[in-house]
Amino acid sequence: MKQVNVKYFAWVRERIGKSSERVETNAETVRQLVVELGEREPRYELAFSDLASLRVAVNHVLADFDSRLENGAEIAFFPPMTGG
Amino acid sequence: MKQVNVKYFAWVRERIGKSSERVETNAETVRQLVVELGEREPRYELAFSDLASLRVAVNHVLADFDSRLENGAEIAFFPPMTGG
Amino acid sequence: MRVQVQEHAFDPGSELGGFHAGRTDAGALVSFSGIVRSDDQAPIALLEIEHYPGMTEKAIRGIATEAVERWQLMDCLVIHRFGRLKPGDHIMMVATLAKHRAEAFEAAEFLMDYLKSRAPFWKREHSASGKLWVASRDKDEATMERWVRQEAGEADCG
Amino acid sequence: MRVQVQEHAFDPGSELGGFHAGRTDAGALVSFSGIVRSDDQAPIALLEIEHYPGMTEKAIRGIATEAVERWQLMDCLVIHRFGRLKPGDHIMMVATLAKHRAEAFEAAEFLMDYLKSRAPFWKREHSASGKLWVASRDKDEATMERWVRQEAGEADCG
Repeated sequence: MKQVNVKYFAWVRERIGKSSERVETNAETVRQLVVELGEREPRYELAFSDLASLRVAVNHVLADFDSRLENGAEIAFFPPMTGG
Repeated sequence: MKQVNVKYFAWVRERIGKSSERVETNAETVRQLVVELGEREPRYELAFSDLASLRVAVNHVLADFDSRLENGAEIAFFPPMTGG
Repeated sequence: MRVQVQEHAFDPGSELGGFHAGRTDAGALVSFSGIVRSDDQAPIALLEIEHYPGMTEKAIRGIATEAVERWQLMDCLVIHRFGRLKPGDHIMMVATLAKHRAEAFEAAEFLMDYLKSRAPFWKREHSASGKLWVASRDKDEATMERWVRQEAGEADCG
Repeated sequence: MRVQVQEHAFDPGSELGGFHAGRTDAGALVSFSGIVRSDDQAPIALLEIEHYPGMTEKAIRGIATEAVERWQLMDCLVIHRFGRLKPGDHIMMVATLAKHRAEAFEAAEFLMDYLKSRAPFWKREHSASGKLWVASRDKDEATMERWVRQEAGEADCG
């Protein structure tokens, strides 16, 4: 069992209703974590319903949904960025 | 017989030894004026020896050596510009 | 190199004043600043900018370092605000100092493209009709791609 | 639109400060400034800039007007010094204000390319080895050509 720190930003944060949480999981990849969270509650399923419109960062670096999930990692989910 | 006001800049001015002069001429084009001046004195011939390295402005607008010469015009000869 | 992610306002002119400071080895200074725009057709009351505190400055610092190396910049400045801004406010600025103008311009455009589509900022417009997250434009992501392609091209040519 | 051809020094930061001044319809401000550069290998004591008083301002005003129309700029600033400058001094600057960043960047680069190869300025470097007129670079003339080609291309596409 791993523990990861999960963060949500912008409308992902609003849909899920919190900005961060600690998650216990057996997921091997970010994608598996998304599936696991989606099975928990409808608000997660809704927030993660279109992965193409989501971005993920692992330990503060933009990453792929197939990235491996390491114990203690910080995983952040958010919409495409709109800075500048 | 026309009268034109001729100006020289940068090394063209230095080779000819003056920055402007009034010239009486029968030249029909800028190119004919260049030939006429070159026949006057060696320093003009030297200054105008390579037309490819010269630029000309007629009445404050970059022009062609084949531009027509009008009475009262201001003709300026100078090297390629190096502003900015 | 200076990177600032801040809530308070800044003045691009003043920031630029200290940036170059009497060096004699640089020939070109380019600056860009983005301003909160409010269309007359759909006026906005304020622009809210959310960011990812742990990641933002680190990410920008990384890309600024890449720009300095790639275009041999003599200096580089990035400022980006978060929080609540009003129309006419400066959102962010970049400045690049290089030997020649081509490098300074390219590096500034590269930094801008990066900030638009890769730095963790999200904008939300507040207007009479409510709050609306600004959608990313596919064009911004595509624009970012050109820098990758260019680098790949350079590698091909040795 | 403001065009200044002047002998006295200027500070790009201060000039930029007054340039945008609280407008809410513009989203992008680009500035470029050129600095007198002195290489350690061949240091220069000063840079002398000659210009064509009757033509310079008129010519720059013409090209600035063209830039405003072509990129729908909300404002445009060009300052260019003449006379004697020392290493580290700002030679000139351009600033462009537009709705989006692509227009602001392109217009600024267009103005710079123009000033490099079409505005009547001539530089002479003073150094330990004497005075030397700076040679124009074929590259600068070629760079200017791209704007003509681009315009022709647009016309072809209707």
